[in-house]
Parts: sequence; structure tokens; C-alpha cells
Amino acid sequence: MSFFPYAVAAWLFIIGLYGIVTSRNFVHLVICLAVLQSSTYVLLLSIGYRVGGTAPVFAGVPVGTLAVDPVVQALMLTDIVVEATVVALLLALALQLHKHANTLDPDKLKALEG
Amino acid sequence: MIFFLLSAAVFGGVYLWGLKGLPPMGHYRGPYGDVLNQVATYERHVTDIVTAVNFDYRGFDTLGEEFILFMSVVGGTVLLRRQREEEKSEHKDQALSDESPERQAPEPSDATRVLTLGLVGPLVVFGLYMVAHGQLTPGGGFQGGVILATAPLLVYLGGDLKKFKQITSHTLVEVAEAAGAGGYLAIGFAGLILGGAYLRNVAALGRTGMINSGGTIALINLATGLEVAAGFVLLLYAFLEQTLEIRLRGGK
Amino acid sequence: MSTLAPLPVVIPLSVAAILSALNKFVGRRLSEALAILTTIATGVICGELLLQARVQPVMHWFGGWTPRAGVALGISFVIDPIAAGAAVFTSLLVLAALIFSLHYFDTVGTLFHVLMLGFLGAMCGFALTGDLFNLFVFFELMSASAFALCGYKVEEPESMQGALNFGITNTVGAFLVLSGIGLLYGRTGALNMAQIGRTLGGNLDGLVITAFVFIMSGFFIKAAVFPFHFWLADAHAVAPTPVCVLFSGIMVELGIYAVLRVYWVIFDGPFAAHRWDVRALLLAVGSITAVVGAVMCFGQRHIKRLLAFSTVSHVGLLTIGFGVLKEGALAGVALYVLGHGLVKAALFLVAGLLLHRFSSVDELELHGRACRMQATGVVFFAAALGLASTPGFATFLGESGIIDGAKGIGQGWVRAVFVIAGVLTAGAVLRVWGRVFRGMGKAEDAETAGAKKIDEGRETNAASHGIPAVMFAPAAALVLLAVAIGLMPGVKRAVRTAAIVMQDRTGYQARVLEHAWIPVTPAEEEHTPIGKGLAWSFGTTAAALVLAFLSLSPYWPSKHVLARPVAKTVHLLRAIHSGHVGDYVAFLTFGVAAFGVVLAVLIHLR
Amino acid sequence: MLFLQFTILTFVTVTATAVVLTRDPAKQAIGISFYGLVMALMFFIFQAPDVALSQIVIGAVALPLMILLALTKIRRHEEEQRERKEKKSA
Repeated sequence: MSFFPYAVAAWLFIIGLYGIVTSRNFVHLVICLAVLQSSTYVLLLSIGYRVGGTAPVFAGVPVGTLAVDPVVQALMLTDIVVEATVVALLLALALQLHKHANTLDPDKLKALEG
Repeated sequence: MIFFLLSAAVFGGVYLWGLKGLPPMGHYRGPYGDVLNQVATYERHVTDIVTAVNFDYRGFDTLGEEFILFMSVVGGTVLLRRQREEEKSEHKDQALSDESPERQAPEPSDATRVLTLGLVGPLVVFGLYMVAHGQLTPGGGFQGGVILATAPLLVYLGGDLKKFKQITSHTLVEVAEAAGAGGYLAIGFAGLILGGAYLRNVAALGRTGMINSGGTIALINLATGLEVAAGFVLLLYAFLEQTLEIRLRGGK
Repeated sequence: MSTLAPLPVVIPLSVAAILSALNKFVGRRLSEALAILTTIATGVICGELLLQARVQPVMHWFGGWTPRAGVALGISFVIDPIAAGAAVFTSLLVLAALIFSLHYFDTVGTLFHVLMLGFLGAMCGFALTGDLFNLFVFFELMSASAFALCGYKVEEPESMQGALNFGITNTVGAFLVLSGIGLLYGRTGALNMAQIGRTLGGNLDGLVITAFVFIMSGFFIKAAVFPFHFWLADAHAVAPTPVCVLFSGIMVELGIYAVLRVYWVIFDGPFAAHRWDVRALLLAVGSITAVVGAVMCFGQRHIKRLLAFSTVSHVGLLTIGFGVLKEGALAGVALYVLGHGLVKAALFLVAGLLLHRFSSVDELELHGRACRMQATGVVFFAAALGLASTPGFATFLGESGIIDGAKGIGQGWVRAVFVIAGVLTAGAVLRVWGRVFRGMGKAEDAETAGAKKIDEGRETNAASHGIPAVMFAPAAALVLLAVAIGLMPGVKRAVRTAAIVMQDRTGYQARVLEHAWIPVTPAEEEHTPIGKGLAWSFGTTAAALVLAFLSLSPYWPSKHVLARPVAKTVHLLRAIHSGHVGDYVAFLTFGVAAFGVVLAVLIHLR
Repeated sequence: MLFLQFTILTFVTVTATAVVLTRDPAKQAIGISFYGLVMALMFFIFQAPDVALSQIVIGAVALPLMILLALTKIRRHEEEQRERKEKKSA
């Protein structure tokens, strides 16, 4: 169990990469990118976790109670915003691409070869 | 394809090799988080340490994060802007839809309307509550802001297109968003001018556990709430506008 | 603690917020004026910081949270001369791009300036920060502005595709960096770079190697190092010209800067006993990048794409400079970045001028059409010489610094890579000059016929006659500056001093964590003979000129005559630049895996 | 507790894999919304309530919403294209 979450993080990264490489649709690809990103959530979460620790909120429990790491949680909050914004920008690009090229399939776009 | 699978396998191997060097899960060794868990409540009069980290100890990260959102909203607006020919056809369509209002979106049933519009009130209250209590309990400007941003959407789903357009009247939301982001910067400047360090706390700390505790944390929390709420309204609106013209044109 | 330190980031961001709020009420001229003034102010503040940093690196702890007992609680800016210099240079290029865009774009709105200012603030923050996660935040802020700027011309599908390829690969890169940061945090419980470096000490194991590979690969994606470089040509080919100036001139170089910073503050300790392994990897990767970029560059007919591949090639040279792992070479890298950034920005600006004047950046289409733009031709020619590191340009100082450093560790062969890259990239640019500004060669040519033509929409309104001064002046000024830096006495020594400060790991840690006052000691005066280097550089320039003339002459062997293996290799190279983002990410995965395996094997063998 | 953590992590793995392997973006949007909820649950279980709330509002609501809006637009555009083609051929 002590290594399992790390393995999950690695798996999410790889399955995300797999999805991106094999994708035939930019919207699908962007969603795979979001899955890839969730790898970093799992990694950060398991790094900061502590067996038997409470959440780092000392309303109701006294300061000094064994608690998990608040820093990684702050990092994850930033990470989540990054996810939302990147997805929004890439979706906007994909939408415009479809409007003018009538396709979302990377295989069908040949303009940038060589 | 085999090329990728092989690479991915090796990549996984390298990653796992690195992960093996971490302490086993559940045995965080500190010191960063532990120090903060100890001192933050005394120093900043807050009970939610994550909020203290976000808006004070590592407040500059969050400032950057707010501007990532801000820039994406600007970017999204730029990318989804209408080109000239689109605007032309839009004018024609608007003339059309003015003449024939029944060409507008299919009316939702009364039940849906009551249900969705009835949800708006509690949603707004909940969002505000979350923003205001950021330094005390889980949640804060960010989470509350997104909740607030979904309220206009409910109005839209309730079928009240006119009101939706009023609420999301662009200029006002844009100003609100910039005010939120600018407010964050301004609080930072106050710290720089009065305290010699950007984002240093210069407000009264208040009593731990009260809604006005935390000094600048509470203020930044509010600014963030404003920025995030307005930002997400704009972002969702940029996408919605692309579909809205369809509904106005009487799409299926 | 300096109160000036946060300003290069927060001033541009503040003005961006104000401009966006007043979006509807501010006219184009006012927003242009505000943006330009802000950029100048930022540059001046960075300049002042540079002056202060030459005495003692400048610190700023956000929120006033100074470290306690060696544990950093907050985020710090640590501004040493190289960081401040990077920020000054960023402001300068943004200024050039903004001035150029005064007459540019039909639909340039306030929002364009908001994005540019955000980009400026992000790049300054990226250069100045001393916190690893903060570095990631600015990396993303940079990306968010850059994606939107890259896809500014929304009506062109190529634009969207180029921006998507850029966005997707760079986002994967960002998560590689973040995973690496996570690994380091799990080991050390710190995010401050100085503290991480100190806690790691000299211990080297799988975790440190993986973290290094991930972080390095992530930043190398931004820097467009082989095999992560594919996005760069696509993004440059489609982005508006002022944006290309920033991408090629500074954003890509900041990727190298970040790897340098992270290496010297964090990883030099653990890898101290294995420097030769890191060197082997970096020198190999740098050489491959330089050659691949140069070959691809020579085969292009789309001028912006050609310039983009030349950037790839020069990034390879920078990687070699980094790979030498010596202060002399590091100073060389800094000077090369300055010189290259200036001339490359000038070249892109001229390409933008051509696009403005003739609605095309296709080399063959423009054949002989710019013969009457003589001043512009001179600027283009001079900038091309700068690419070949002709003595007198800052690039020459950089090149000699890197090569002397390489000789110092017995790797004089890197000179060959510099010659190849210089001859091919400068040769390609000079060929463009000959054909477009001199009307040499045939209109249609077998040698570049294989390259695809990309239609480029106009960025400006109506065919205008003559060239507005505001479009020409920045290009000329940048080339002149590249020469001025190259001829300035004492510049080499000052940069060398800055390089020594950047490499001083224990000094950095003490300054950051203990607030120690350790003044900068100037580097000793060097007396290296430069006769041989001069000869080599003139030779490279001459060879580039000859290559350009040959390729324009009727005797140039067409593709069929080329030796088959060469033709085949070039064809293969072309084929892997497919424009398909899936392929790019597959290569990216391969690159990370290969870096990891090579480094691990080398280290275990010793 | 340990069992719960193990279960939720397994669940995360399975859902993520399923989302990637779903090739239809419309179905995927539903999938990613569900995945967002599972992630949020994981954050709760691992004592990260702040993150969990963010994840619910972003991962499970805002993100899928943006994707669905984009897809609606894309589908509509496809239909328009088809109609135009039919008109031309007719």
C-alpha cells in the first residue's frame, strides 16, 4: 500500500500520454491531457499525506494535532486552476480550428509538414 | 506505435525508479508543512492552514495563479472573438429574431423554470458563505467564486435569456474581474509601501475564529472570490456565446 | 531586502488589469502608449536591479516571511546579475515588438496589449524567482499568454493547429516539471531552491536522477531541444511577427536559463562526482539539436519557418555551452543569448516587414521583389552575419567563450558543430537575402521545391507603400545593439563575473537562507589569444556566403544529384516533422525515457 | 481507512483509463465529470477538503460544461456544413 499511490500516479501519466499519442480528435486529446494532469494531483497528495493525520484545519481540533501537509494542498489548488485554464484555452483553439478547417482530426491536417 | 509503447514503458520504468526514492506514502517528513501547521494559527489568526499558505505564506504563487486565470480569460475572449463575416451574418440574424421572437429557443417547462430559478438564491448564498469563511473552514475565495459563477448559468438554463444577458453584461463583468485581480495586486502594494515587503500583512489580525480574522488573508480572499467568479462567468460566456447564437437563430 | 524587486512583475500585471478593465473605453493609441511606457518602466527598474545585483545579489521575501533556521517559509526573488540581465533583455525585446506592432494588425485591440504585458510580467518573474514551484507558476503564466498570442490569427486553420501543437507539448512539459518538483519536495520537504540544494547535499540516487531528467526535459520542451523541438517551427510559422520576436528572442532561451539555474543551485551538488556523465549527455543532445536544426533550416522556403529552425539550431549551441559546465562557457551562453536574440529578433522583424509590404513570406514568391528596399536589405544582411558569429557581433564573443570552455575540458571538437550550424543557418538566411533583396537565382528552384508552401494571411491593412519608420527602426536598432555589445570593452569580464555568481552554490544558499552578505568579487582579467577564433569565425562567415551564392547559382545540384544517403536522411528528417501532435508527444516520451536511461547507465558504469 | 484508500485509488485508475479509452468526446465529457467526482472523493479521504471542494466545482462542473458547450458548437457547425453541401448538390 505504501507504494501503490505512486504507481497510480505513474500510470495516470502514461495512460494520458497514450491517449494523446493515439488521439484522432482534438477535444478527446484535451480531455486526455486533463487525465495526464491528474497524475500530479495523486503524486502531490500522496507525498503530503500522513497516516492518522487530520486535515490541516484547526477549527475544532487544537493546534499541534497530527495533521497532513498543507503545502501540497495549496500547490494542488494552483494546479487545478491551471488545469481549468489550459483546457479552456486549448478548447477555444480546437473550436476555431474546426470552424475553419472542418475537422478535429490531427491526421487530416497537412499544412505544417516538413 | 511500437516506438511509443516501448518509450512509454521505459518512461514508466524511469518514473517508478524515481518514485522508489520517496518515503513510503503516509510518512511525510516535513519540515515545510509541519512548521506552517505549528505557527500559522498563532501568526495569522486563521484556522484553515491551507488558506493561510495560499493567501499569505505562498501568496505570490496564488497571485500568479490568479493571473493565469486572468490571461486565459483574455486569451479565450481573443480566440473566440467573432470575425467580421460572422458579425455580418449575426446582424441579419438579429433582425430576424427580433421580428419573430418565437424563433427563439424552445421554452422550458414551468417546472424546470421554477426549479432552476429557485436554486439561484441558495446557490448565491452558499457561494458567498464559502468566500467569506475561507480562513476558517475548507473553501474560500476560489471555490466560492466558481460557485457564484455558475449562478448566471442557472438563469440561462431556466430559459431567461434576457436576464442572463443582463447579468453577464460584458463590460460590468470585465470590470469586476479586473477589479478582483487589481485588488489582489493593490493589497500587495499596500504591504510593500507600509511594510517593506510585497503582500506583507498590514491589516488588523482580528480574533481567531471570527469572520474578520486573518488580516490581509480575508481581504485577498474576497478579491480572489470576485476575480474567480467574474473570470469564470466570462470564460463560460465566451463558450456559451458560440452556442448562444445558435439558439438565437432558432437552432435545434 | 529590496522594495524594487517585485516591481518588474507586478507593474506589468497591474497595467494589464487596468487596460482590461478599461477595454471598452480606451482607444488604440492610448493603450499602445500605456503598454510601451509600462515596458520602458519595467526595463528601467530591471536595469537598476542589475546595477544593484552587480555588488550583491538582491533579495526579496514576499509577505516578509524570511527563512527561520534555514527553513524558507515564503517565496523569494533572488536577483543575481544574470537573472536581472535576462529581465532587462526581456523588456527590451518586448519594447521592440510593441513598437513594431504600432503599424501592425488590422484588429489589434487593447487585449493584445494585455496579453503582451502579461507575457512580459511572466517572463520577468520566471527569471527572477528563487522558488521552484513559483518557477512553475510563471512557466504556466508565460504559457497561458503565449498560447493566446500564438493563435491570435484565429481565421487561419494552420494558426490554430500550430498553437494547439505548441500548447499541448508545452503543457505536457509543465507537468513533467511539476512531477519533478513533487519528487524533490517528497525528499526534501522544501520548495525554495537554495534549501532543496542544501538538503540534497551530495546524495545521488534514482529519485534525484529522475527529478533532474523530468525537470530538465520539461524546460527543454520550452527551449526546443531535440527531440522536443517539433512544436517550435509550427508555432513560429503561424504566430504574428511581434510574437515570433519574443518566442525566438527570449522565451526559448528562458527554457535554457531555467535548466541552468536549477542545475547550478540544486543538482550540481548531487552530480558533482558525475559531471562527466551530465556533460556527455548534454554535449551529445546539443550537437544533434544544432545539426538537425541547421539542416532543416536550409531546406525551408517559408521565411519564418526557416528562421524558426535556425533558432532550434542555435538552441543546440546553447545546450552545448551549458553542457561544458564551466563558468567561461556559461558566460559564453549568456553573451550568445544576447547576440542571437538581438539578430534573430531583427530578422523576424524584417520578415514581418516583407509580410506587411508583399503579403507573403515565401522565399520563392518574393524573388527579387524587395530589391528597392535597400536599407532593409542591409539590416537583413548584417543580421545574417550575426548568425554566423562574425567577429564584432555579440554572438562572436559568446561563441568564443563556449569554445574556449570546451577546449579547457578537452572537447575542442564542438568547434565543428558551431561551424556547421553557422554555415548552414547563415547560409540559408543569406540565400533568402540574395533571392529576395538582390533578385539572384532563378525564380523557381529545385532545391527548395520539396518544402511546402504555407499560405499566410495578411496581418496588416491594405497594401501600403513604403515602410513606416516605426517598423524599420526597431530592426536596425537591434542589429546595431548586437554589434555594440560585441565591441564593448569589458563586457566579457562583467558577464564572466555574473557567471561565477550563478555557479556559486554555497554562496547562493548562504545569501538566501542565512541572509549572508557576500559581495561579488569581479572575475580576473582573461588573456586568451583570440587569433585562431577570429580566423575560424571569418572562415565560417565566408563559407556561409559561398554556400548562399552556390545555392543560388544554376550549378547547384538539384535534389536528384545529391548523394542518396544524404537525400534519404534529409527526407527522413522532413518526414518526422509531420505537424502531427501525436507524433510530437511520442518523440517527447522517447526523449524523456532516453535521457533517463542514458544518464542512469552512464552513472552506474562509473 | 486503509481499505478505503486502496479502493478509491483503484477506482481512480480504472475511471481514468476508461475516460482515455472512450473515443467519443461527448461520452468522454460525462466520463470526465464522473472522474472529477471520484477525484474529489479521493481528496476527502486523504484529508484534503479544500482541494476536494475545488475539484468538485472545477473538475466535475466547470470543466465538463466547457467541453459540452464546445461540442455543441462543433456539432452544430458540422450540421451546417452538411446542409450547405446538400444544397450545393441539389
